[in-house]
Amino acid sequence: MTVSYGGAIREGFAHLLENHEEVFAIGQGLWSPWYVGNSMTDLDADFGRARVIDTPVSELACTGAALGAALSGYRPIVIHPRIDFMLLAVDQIVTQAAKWRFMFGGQVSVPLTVRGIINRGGEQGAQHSQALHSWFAHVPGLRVVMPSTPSDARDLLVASVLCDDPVIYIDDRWLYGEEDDLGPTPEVDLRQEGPRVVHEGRDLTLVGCGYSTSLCRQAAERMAAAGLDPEVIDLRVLNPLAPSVIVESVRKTGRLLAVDGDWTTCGMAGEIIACVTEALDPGALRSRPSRLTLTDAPAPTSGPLERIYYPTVDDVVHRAETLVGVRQDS
Amino acid sequence: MTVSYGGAIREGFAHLLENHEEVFAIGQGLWSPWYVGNSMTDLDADFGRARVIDTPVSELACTGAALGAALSGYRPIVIHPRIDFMLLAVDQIVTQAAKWRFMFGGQVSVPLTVRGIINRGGEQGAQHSQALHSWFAHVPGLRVVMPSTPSDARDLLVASVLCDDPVIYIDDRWLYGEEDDLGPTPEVDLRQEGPRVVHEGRDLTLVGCGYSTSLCRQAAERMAAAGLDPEVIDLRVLNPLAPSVIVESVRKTGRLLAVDGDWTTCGMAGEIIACVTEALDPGALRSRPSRLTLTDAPAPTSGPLERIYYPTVDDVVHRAETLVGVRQDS
Amino acid sequence: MATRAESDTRDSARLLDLADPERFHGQVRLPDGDLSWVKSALAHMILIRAAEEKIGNLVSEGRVRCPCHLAIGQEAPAVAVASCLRKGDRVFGAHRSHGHYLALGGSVHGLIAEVLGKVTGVSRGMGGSMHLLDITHGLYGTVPIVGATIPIAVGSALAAKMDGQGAVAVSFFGDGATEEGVFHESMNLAATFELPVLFFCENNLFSSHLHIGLRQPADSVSRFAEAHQMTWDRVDGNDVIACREATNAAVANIRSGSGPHFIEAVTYRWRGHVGPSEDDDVGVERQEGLARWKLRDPIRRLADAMLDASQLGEDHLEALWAEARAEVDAACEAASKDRYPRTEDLLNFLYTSAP
Amino acid sequence: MATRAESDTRDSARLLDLADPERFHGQVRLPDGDLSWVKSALAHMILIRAAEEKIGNLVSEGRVRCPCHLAIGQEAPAVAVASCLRKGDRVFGAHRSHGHYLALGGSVHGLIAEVLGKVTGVSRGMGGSMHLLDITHGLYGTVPIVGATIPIAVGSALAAKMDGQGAVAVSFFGDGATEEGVFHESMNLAATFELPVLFFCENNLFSSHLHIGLRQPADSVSRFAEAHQMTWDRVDGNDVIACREATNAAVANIRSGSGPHFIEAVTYRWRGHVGPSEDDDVGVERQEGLARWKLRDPIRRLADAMLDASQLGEDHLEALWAEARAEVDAACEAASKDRYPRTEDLLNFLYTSAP
Ligand SMILES: Cc1ncc(C[n+]2csc(CCOP(=O)(O)OP(=O)(O)O)c2C)c(N)n1
Ligand SMILES: Cc1ncc(C[n+]2csc(CCOP(=O)(O)OP(=O)(O)O)c2C)c(N)n1
Ligand SMILES: [Mg+2]
Ligand SMILES: [Mg+2]
Repeated sequence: MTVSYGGAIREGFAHLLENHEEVFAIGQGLWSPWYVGNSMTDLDADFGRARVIDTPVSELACTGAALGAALSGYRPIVIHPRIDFMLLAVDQIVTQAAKWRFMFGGQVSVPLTVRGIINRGGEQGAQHSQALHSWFAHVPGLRVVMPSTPSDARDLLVASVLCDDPVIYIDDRWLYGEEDDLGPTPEVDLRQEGPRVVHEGRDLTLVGCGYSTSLCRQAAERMAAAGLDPEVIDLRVLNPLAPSVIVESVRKTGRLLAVDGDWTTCGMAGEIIACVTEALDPGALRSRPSRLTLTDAPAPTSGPLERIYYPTVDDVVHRAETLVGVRQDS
Repeated sequence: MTVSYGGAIREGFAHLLENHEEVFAIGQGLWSPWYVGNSMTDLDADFGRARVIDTPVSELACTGAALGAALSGYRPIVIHPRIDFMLLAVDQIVTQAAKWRFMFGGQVSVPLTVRGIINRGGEQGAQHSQALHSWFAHVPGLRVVMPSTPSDARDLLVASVLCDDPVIYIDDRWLYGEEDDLGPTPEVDLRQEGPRVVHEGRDLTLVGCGYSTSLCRQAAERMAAAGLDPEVIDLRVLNPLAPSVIVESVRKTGRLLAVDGDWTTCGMAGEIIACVTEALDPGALRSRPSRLTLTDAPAPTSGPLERIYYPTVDDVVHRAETLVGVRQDS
Repeated sequence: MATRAESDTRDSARLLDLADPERFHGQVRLPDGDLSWVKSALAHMILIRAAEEKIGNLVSEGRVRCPCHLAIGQEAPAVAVASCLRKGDRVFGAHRSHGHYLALGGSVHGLIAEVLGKVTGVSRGMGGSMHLLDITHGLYGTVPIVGATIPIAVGSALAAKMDGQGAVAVSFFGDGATEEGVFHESMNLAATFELPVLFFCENNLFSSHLHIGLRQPADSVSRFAEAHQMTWDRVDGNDVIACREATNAAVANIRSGSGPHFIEAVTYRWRGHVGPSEDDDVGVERQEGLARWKLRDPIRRLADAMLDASQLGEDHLEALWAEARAEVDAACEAASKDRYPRTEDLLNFLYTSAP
Repeated sequence: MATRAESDTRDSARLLDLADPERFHGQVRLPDGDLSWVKSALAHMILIRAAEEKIGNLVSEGRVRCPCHLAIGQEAPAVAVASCLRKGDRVFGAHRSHGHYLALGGSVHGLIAEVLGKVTGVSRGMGGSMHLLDITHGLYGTVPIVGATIPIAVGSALAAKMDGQGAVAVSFFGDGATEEGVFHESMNLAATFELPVLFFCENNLFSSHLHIGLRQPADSVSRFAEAHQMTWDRVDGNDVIACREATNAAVANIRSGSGPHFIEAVTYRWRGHVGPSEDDDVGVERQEGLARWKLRDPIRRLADAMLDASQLGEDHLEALWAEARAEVDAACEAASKDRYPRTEDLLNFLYTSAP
């Protein structure tokens, strides 16, 4: 059946609520017809408002409450309709959820999923656009998941919720229109999942996560038409990061372009470059590694600025061609 | 006059409060004899409790209040005795202070300094040990400063407070015992400050920030005794990052070891590697770049675990020697 | 206080009939004496209404793309509060602040240019509807992170206290914002440090799609003022005269050093949480209530009172609307022709000088 | 309620004579009927006192290095609350929670081993004094980020409500924690969702070095219960009988589905904010108050009442102390010999399986 990315998330929720009575969802907007796009439509009607809970505007306490329920036999998913709002809950995510298992010597586990939605563009501006997956990937104890396809959107959501560790699941509203043919919902072990080659090639390695993987795929198609053959890797799981797929790819292609929709300094793209250059002898690289990231500024609102603010497929193609030497200007 | 790092911070505060009537300090512990070590002793007595303000346990509102005062003609310094507590104020720091100037088209500036203290060790454990300077370095709009010497501790504090942009000033309690001879307090322009070579050498480049710079210096001395000649660079200003000093150093030495007291993934050490490998042709490197970071776990409490948790001078020397090829095991 | 709604029993937890959409449909009570302010308030509310209706249309037409939270139906508090302030005072708003900006004297052109993303906008085109700043008129900033400007207003009040010039800070926020912890932290700071700040809550009973009954155990947020030991008033937020009288008294006290004060103005928004639609898809309270709440229209209730008292003629009233619409149309026309920020400037506003 | 302190006037904002260090020095009032619980409470308080004094000494001697926040002087609430709970209930504490752990039935050995960093500690040596967890005895977790366990307790109450087995969650926190926004967010959630949680505030008048008078506009935090529409009690926190009676009634109501409840127990800590010293360097209130407050000793006041009522002999009391000290010494002895966690295990507790 053809399902959109948003619809696939909803399928994941439905599967979980249907088959796992210890699962519930809590967060702002869950009883709204429009708050989280089409990704949770009518779940409250189908599974009851006792298990699909809309909340006051209290990000920190709602996240802490989900953690408390996770420590008490449940598998809650707490939903933050924007990463920007989720920042109010950083203490409960980073200083609590990520650390409870460790600091109590493994006596408890924390089957908590925190879903943060990247919701940007549309001239929303500086406070309604942040991604910040790099922040969460930085924190030991958290697993960080970013699906770039409808099937991952569904299956990694299910895997996140069934995992006994705290998981940050980040989806991107810009992907909600993507479509896939989906079969029945599998239950995979998140701990076995990691970066994956989604397009094989040999001229250079493009690495992305979430929406930036979609840019890389499109760029690869465009470049294929021009006779270039890039490999595309989708990170999928940003933390704990298993870089070997990427390292092996770059060993083969000799070139690396990391693309990310988060800022540059201490961001995911730089991390990929560091992992690869630490692991390969300098001679294995045919050119300098490169990263293409979000403009290092808050998001502007004005249309013309917004259009140049976000990396595009064109930008990826342009940078990739420069790297391969097809294009002279940098 | 010989002054300790903690004493130097106090000198910076005294200079600011003495010479700039628009400066005030606000935060938890400012009327306590021990809360922030010797770094603010008796400032309340010397400058009055109207300008040295102790507060309720409300990190978010206190930080927001400091921002409000910064928008209203003052130069506040808000003090968080631990970075762990400062995380409760992330919204005001990252989504407010860093963005107000930008999103109002430059019509206001934000002369706010947020001082966060890294306070770790002593078996304090997971929630009283975080550094996370990599997080703040990730955010455009913030300037991030980490002094590693008493003179920088004083002078960069003054520069931070006199800067019209929001600055995150991070000092480390492990440095409070370091001593320097200090002259009169200069007022430098923070925008002119950046990474600096603090020890010249040619065999490899060691890069650190804050306490990890101190590790690098000590390692350099130890290695010099063994006939090796490393160059040490102190980052000082982590954001906006001006990597050219580092790039030039590695161009010369051909080897890079980035040392950091923060976690690995999307951390400062990886950022340094990314900056350098992006900027130099692969052939310029004589070996793979390397990073030595905090153990990727929360801080343990138990003594024996704590002793292996933090990178030490030994670790730096060991890794550096491996890199240079003096030592065979990795 | 004579102007207080009859329902105010000093029960800080319950709105009682102020929450009843069948009540308070009639004329507001005009003050004794000079009515010149009342006339300008009417004109101002009409201008705000006209400007927001226009913006709603621009959104429908796809000409404005940034999210716009319209305060149509809530014009009274903004106009009332602005009339009690003086130079040096500083006002902070949130996501629904077009009215706050215009009431303080901001130009319609600056607003429309801003929502269109033009460089002539009040935030130079960098903020859109949700981020407005106009220091000249005392608007120190509005942002859409719920509750975020509350501590900032408190800090501005701290600065005002240090200045010692009697300036007052005003924090506008909604009922939803009282669910954010930072609201309470800020109230406690203001009360403990006795800061010159007016907390002004526009309780429109909704936060996004959720009625307050689903978010809090009681419908009046004045109970939080009591908890934080602050004096407070609760007013009919669709009665601009009542709002002004309460605010005037509060601001005078605050200025004289008596510490913070809290006002809860009960009101209702006519349009959706965001955008021009009516959001009648979000729960029974709203479906049933909206039509009744429109009968509590702050503009019509004031206009009726003035017509009745022969302080205004029907033709004059129509002229006010026509003038407002003409001003708005002209502003829109002009703003449409303004230029966008230059793309080279994208990084120019980040730091005080390029890094 | 007969057991309520005489000072309780139902003024939710003022502690009145409960804050007066000259008051409540006398014996507590024993309940009628069977006193077996009272006897065990006395023994338990003595054990907690002895254990904490020992830990204080270990810190002084440099044998314990992790930060220890001693609750000496505050033994009553922990013992009282624990006595009202049953299997399935879940208790959350904060940085000053040795007493909570011991009162619930945790072993002295588990505590001392933990503060020594031994693998036999209640948190396997990974937490130290500030991070204790003992699910078997109902201690679901204590952590030192002020306020952090309050929403976690609320979530555990949500789970308990979903379970439908009548379990109750208890959140212990201090007066300082009520200044964190998350406290208010949590109170609102619990009240709105009618969750089975007991908010238990040990108001010892201090947060670190600061007296509540410098941090809040009023000294009683029960006013926040009123604001969040919660039933509440205020008790003499150094009267274990009063604490137990209030908690018993509260827990029964909560269990029966009547929603959350708030108890404020007024008490005082004898030692410094952290460590064994007395912190008499932090402001006049403390310098002057400490000696007087020690006269409100919860142990002596109970012991005196029992001696007076011939429910206890002096020799028996001394035996209780001697037994407690012996138990503590033995635990310390044993823990000293236990091994530390293996360094290879540093990463083993991070994820459910190595990544
Ligand atoms: C921290 C945060 N959480 C959630 C949101 C989403 N949000 C935007 S406006 C709003 C409703 C706020 O309600 P209220 O404060 O009553 O203001 P009103 O919209 O009624 O004017 C919400 C939940 C946000 N912008 N910021
Ligand atoms: C978020 C946070 N801010 C500040 C601190 C520092 N701190 C530790 S305990 C404490 C005092 C808390 O006072 P209270 O809640 O009354 O507990 P008490 O110490 O009196 O038992 C403070 C401020 C902290 N641990 N966490
Ligand atoms: Mg509202
Ligand atoms: Mg206390």
